[in-house]
Amino acid sequence: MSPARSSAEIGALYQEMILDHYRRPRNKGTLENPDASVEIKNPLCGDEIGLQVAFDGDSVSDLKFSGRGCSISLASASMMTQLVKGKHRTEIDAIRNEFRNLMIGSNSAGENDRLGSLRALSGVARFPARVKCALLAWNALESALALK
Amino acid sequence: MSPARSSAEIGALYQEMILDHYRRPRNKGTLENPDASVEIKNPLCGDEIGLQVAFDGDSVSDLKFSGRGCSISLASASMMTQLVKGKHRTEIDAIRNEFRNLMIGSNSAGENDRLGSLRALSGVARFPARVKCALLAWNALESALALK
Amino acid sequence: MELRADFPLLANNPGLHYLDSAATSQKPQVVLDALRDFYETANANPHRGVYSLSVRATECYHQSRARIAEFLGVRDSDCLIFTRGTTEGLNLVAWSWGMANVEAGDEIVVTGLDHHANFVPWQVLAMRKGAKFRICELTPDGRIDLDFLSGLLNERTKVVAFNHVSNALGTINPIAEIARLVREKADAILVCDGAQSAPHFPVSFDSLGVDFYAFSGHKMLGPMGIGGLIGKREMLEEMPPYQTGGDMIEFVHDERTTWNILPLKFEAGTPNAANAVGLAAAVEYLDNIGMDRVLSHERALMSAAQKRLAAIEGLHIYGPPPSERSGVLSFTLGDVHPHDIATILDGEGVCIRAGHHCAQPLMRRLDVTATARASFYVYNDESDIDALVAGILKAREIFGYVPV
Amino acid sequence: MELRADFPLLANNPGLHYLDSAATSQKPQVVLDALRDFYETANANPHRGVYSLSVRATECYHQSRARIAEFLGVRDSDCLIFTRGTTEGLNLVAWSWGMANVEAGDEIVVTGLDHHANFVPWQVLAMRKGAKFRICELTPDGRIDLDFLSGLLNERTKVVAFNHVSNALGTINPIAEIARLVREKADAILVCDGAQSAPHFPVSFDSLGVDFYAFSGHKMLGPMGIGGLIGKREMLEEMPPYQTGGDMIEFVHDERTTWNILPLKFEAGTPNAANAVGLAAAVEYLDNIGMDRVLSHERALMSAAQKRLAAIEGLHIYGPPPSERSGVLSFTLGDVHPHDIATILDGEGVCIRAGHHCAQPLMRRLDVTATARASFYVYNDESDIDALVAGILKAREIFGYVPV
Ligand SMILES: Cc1ncc(COP(=O)(O)O)c(C=O)c1O
Ligand SMILES: Cc1ncc(COP(=O)(O)O)c(C=O)c1O
Repeated sequence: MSPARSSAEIGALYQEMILDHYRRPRNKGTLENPDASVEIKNPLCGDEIGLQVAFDGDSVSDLKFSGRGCSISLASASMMTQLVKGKHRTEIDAIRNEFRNLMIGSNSAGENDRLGSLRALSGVARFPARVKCALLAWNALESALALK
Repeated sequence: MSPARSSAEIGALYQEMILDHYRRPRNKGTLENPDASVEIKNPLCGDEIGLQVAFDGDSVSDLKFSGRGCSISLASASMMTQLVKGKHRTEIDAIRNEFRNLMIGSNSAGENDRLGSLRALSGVARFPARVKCALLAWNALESALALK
Repeated sequence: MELRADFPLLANNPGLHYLDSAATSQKPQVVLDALRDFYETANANPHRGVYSLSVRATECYHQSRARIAEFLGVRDSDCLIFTRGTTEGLNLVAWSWGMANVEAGDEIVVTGLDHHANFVPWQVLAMRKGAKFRICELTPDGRIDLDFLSGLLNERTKVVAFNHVSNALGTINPIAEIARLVREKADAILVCDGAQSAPHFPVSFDSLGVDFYAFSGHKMLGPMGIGGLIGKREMLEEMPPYQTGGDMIEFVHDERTTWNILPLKFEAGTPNAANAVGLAAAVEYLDNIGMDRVLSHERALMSAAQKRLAAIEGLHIYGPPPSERSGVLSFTLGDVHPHDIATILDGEGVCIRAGHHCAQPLMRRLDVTATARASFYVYNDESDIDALVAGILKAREIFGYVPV
Repeated sequence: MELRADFPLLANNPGLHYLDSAATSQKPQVVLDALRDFYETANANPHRGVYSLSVRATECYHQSRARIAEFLGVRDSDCLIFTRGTTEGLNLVAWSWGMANVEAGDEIVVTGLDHHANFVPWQVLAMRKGAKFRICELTPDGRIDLDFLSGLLNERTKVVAFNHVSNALGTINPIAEIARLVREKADAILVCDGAQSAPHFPVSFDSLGVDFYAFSGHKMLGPMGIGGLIGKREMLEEMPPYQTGGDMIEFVHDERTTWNILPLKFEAGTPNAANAVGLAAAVEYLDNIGMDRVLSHERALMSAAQKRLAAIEGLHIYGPPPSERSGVLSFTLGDVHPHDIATILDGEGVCIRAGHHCAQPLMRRLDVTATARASFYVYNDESDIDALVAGILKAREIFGYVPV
């Protein structure tokens, strides 16, 4: 067994959609009057995500993120903001769990219907050193929801 | 190469004379009015030697030792006291050096005329873990001479 | 058990009778293979690399931790800190917990049975802090005197340190009773030196009732230079780090630093992943035998040896009866010094230890400067006892029998 | 040099391009053989046994010390203390010398170039003692700013800690000039982190002009978990011990303990003799190549790589020019994050490091969160550079070129 990666795995990781979100992040910036605001860092690489969330009852009415990081962490943040906006927290929790399971490689492919564009990140599961990058924004969101 | 000793080496180590000095140590006890008194210990095994020396000018007029220890350390002490009694310090220094060299295996056999009975300890050189035992009394004597 | 063939050093030296496993154990082929295999297929700096080889090294390291934690009954494997060995584990507690929690006037209790590694760090801490250093005395047969211990404990007692098994006598200490006593009479941490228990019988940290437990890999068929400290999570989380540097940090600001989570907080510097892998292979090997069988094997050798040695005139055996001892046999022979016994036994291919066994406080209490010690492990068998007995008889023959 | 065949991991993986030797090095067959050979022919607890096997283990351990001391130009080999690695060596000095000698109001100087291992221990010491923690700033190309250093030094400066070579940038620091400055303006100890110099060029401690020098075996072809601290005898003799326990004691009384002589005073617990033997084999291997050749080999690779990388549009190289750098090449590529570069390179079999390189203070000063880092050693050759360049071009291709 070779200790290195195959080019195919690399191709599966860097899908067009990921690069697109990296280069043209959605919902990047800051909210005027956030209900919750969180900053977290990945000490391994120094990447940092700031997340600001506005709530409408138990739903996320709006959110924006800021920060610097790798393509995986920023694309994951960008896709996440698109996906959770307008959703109820219980639904968000379910998505987050599903995404986590995808990252640790414990879902089968068919199960991830509600992950939408996040499925483009499924290749990350094969890169344990990068899973933390993909989860960074989600950890920030979890903290923000807990603040509410 | 076997990592253990041969029986022959053991036989060469435990010569009759060593056991005799161990069982019937010469000059064991304490001097009434010593000019120098020293106690030293071998931390490895806890063996201890006390040495008391009386001087006559630059010569050792009398000496006695006490303590507990293994056959090598006590026989060495006993033989040493016999050998150095009445001798001048420069001669004692020379004997001590010669004995040390014998212990680290750097003399040839013929050279050790003045070591007398101490030559019975020559087998110790092949047992690095025991060389310290044989030198303990001599280190005590060196300290005692330095006290003078 | 017929395991000698698994141990290259023993297999290559059929005349060698290794009876010094309490000092360090021999290593089975599978451990040496695991070490080499790591270096040949997974060697990289763990934690620090994005590339696959480093990920593999990281996985090897973490899986080894999980495997060893399982072996020692630690459900929360983050509470197993890798150290160089028992000594470092105990120093870690004495320094990190001790410097933060012990104050002048407090009391620290050790026992007369402890190895220097579980004695001196506490003595030094007591001196540094102006705390009282108290030594629990022993029964005449070398057990912790529980009444004495009970008398020592009070509300100022902050630390009680003791060993699970004495390396010098083999005494198995009643850990549950000690824990009960201490919990009842004091508000102290219980620090258990497990150097001689982890290798020899089943240990489940989660049900031991102590706060910290330290062990050494090299005494349990693993490589040198790796061991561990197990602690209760709530304590480890509150403790300040011990050594600082790479891997154990979270963020290093110019003015201050924040710490990584457990277990990394206590593992500064490049981890010794290779030796962790080697130790995991060792516990796998032990589990394949079964720790109950390890224990019964040693017990059997022990009572056989005890019987034959006790029959030698002038031979005195220290410590409690074999049923309360682990595989250690500490003895003297008339007026023949232990060093002489060991040298003569060496001539017969028998390796035993002679000296104070890093337990000078105990030697003083036994009023000896040294004992001879034979200790048994999985690879020993009756032939080792035969050689031991023959060697002792030879020593008697060389020295002649002299009763003391 | 054609050494790849000597390294089993590299020989077995012809497509692998290992460019992370600044994190840890690969191990030649001779080192793995020496390790195994120790366990198969000499394994016993050193210092503690009378029997031949233990004597042999002791001799192996001492001879290894002498061999490594010779390699590093230490005439008095008792002044080479074995540690787990650089991190432990630096913690030893910070704790043992620092706790005894640094007082409130004193000043401790480190640099913005230091690895966490030579930064955090001093920061912690300063906080504990109420001393001032001062950071020497750098020139724009990542060198220690000697004017700035000079301005920091005064009669309250007690410690100046710096690295011989930066692991993050490869900067070779002017150790003689630093020593001269410090001796002139302060009465401070000079602590040199040699983790990145000992492996890469000839080092002679006795003529370095520093008081302490720490290094790691695993970065210089040796096994994990062994390294050393070298110190001046008069300082080591005055310092209190660090860890306490077996081997480092002389006499353990109930009330107090006296210490063994150097080097044992600083080596508590069962020594890692096997890995010392492995490290001795590593320095033997390096000496057979010749450290001058090691240096010139790396220099050659370095300038070749520098030339080819500098030609890639959007690629930025950090640190001083190659002639003042050791075999480390730290870079960024447009807006492609170093983690992404490392992952894509991994797909091409190229192992590089991406991140803060345990040098967060430096990363702040460079105003980056991370860099990509390729580092070279004896087993690298032009084909590794080809693969590195190809991989970087691939990353550009995947990401498209975006200037920053
Ligand atoms: C410059 C420098 N100092 C210190 C260290 C720490 O070495 P270790 O992790 O082997 O203790 C390293 C390597 O990680 C280094 O490159
Ligand atoms: C009971 C006991 N505690 C502590 C130690 C120290 O272990 P190490 O030298 O591996 O740190 C030993 C062994 O030497 C021991 O037997």
